Amino acid sequence: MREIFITEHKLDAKACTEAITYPGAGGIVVFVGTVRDQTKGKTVKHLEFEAYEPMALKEMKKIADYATKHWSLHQMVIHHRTGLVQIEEEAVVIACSSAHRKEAFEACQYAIDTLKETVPIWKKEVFEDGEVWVSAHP
Amino acid sequence: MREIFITEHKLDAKACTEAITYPGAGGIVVFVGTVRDQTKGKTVKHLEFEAYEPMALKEMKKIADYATKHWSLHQMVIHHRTGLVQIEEEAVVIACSSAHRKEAFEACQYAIDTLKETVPIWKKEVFEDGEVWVSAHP
Amino acid sequence: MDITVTAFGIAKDIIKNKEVIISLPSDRSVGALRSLLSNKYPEFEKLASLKFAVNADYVEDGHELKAGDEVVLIPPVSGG
Amino acid sequence: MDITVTAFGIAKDIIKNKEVIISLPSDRSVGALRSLLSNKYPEFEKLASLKFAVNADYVEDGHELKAGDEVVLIPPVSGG
Repeated sequence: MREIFITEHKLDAKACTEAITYPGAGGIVVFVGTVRDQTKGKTVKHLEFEAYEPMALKEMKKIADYATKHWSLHQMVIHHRTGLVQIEEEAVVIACSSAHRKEAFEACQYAIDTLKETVPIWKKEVFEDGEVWVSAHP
Repeated sequence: MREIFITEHKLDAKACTEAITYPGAGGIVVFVGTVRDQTKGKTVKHLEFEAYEPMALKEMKKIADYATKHWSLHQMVIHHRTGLVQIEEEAVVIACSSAHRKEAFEACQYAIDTLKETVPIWKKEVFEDGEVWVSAHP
Repeated sequence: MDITVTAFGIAKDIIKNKEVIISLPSDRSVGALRSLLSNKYPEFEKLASLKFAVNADYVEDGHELKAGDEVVLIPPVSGG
Repeated sequence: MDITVTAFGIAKDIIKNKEVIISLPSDRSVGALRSLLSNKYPEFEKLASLKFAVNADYVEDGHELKAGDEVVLIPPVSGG
């Protein structure tokens, strides 16, 4: 089972974990990316995520395809949020289940590392006195 | 914040994740160990976990102390269940949060690997036709 | 050939629009489009990277554009 | 010196009890206790490992036992 989506609604890490629990699971690893309140000492009010959605879903699917095959995962979930996200809220949840925990750890780490490199989603940090597209400039 | 306990009640991975979410978190990694329905092709009815509780808590605390320090974690939770645990139910939940995800992944993997080596908790698989203490014999 | 280019993130701020139509001369490569855009919007030179997607896949500068292609500017991504 | 030894997991099944009292001779080391237990319960030899905890800490065979110590048999653990 694979479940990949992008939503403007709050993510639910618990639903993700339950979605990938199955009777043969030996290990479930979940990564939750939350919104930080500080960047280089500046206080972030909130974040805004924008996605080029058809391509973002395609790239997320590529990640899930590779991870599922390479680490023999049983199930994998990638949920990403867009729109306005408050501090401490979840921006991304990735969950992997497999018969052995080592594979689930490696797959989950690969998925978040690759998502941050290839999936066309952009994060804007909104401060009291302005806003910045994260990572845009060197 | 650290929260370490052993309980006979159902674990709640969501509560764990929420417990360690904080405004400065960049990454939360959660490991959930669930009960498998099969061992070497035999169908497991359910499991029973037994703990030498004062020492198990002490060893779990050692793991959390080391991981928190070594990977500069902000928060860490280790919950282990004892007693009768049904298939697909959670036997252990470990959650780590830190400013950077790499640390959270490494700490979480260290914690479950070490828990399985040092913490005095024993798992008995109950089959239709008998029962076996896991890993007891070479 | 006229190409409609769609922009996201900071690229949208740079072109001050969601879309811009660029007239390509005889060279219809992505590289040619990149040069035209950089001339028109010097701010693109300051980005850490600028990739192009055609029909929802990353393409290299040598890729030849065709009429009707969905061309999208991909500034440095920052999801997760 | 009499030592009360507590057992968990398969060790409890082997001694058919939660606790057993072992009389230690002049050698009061954990290693001496291990030998006495192995003689009395040969099943212990078949385990993948057998560790000892004294007052809730792992100890080596050279460790000297004292009256009142909480001694616990730790067969191979399998938590998680």
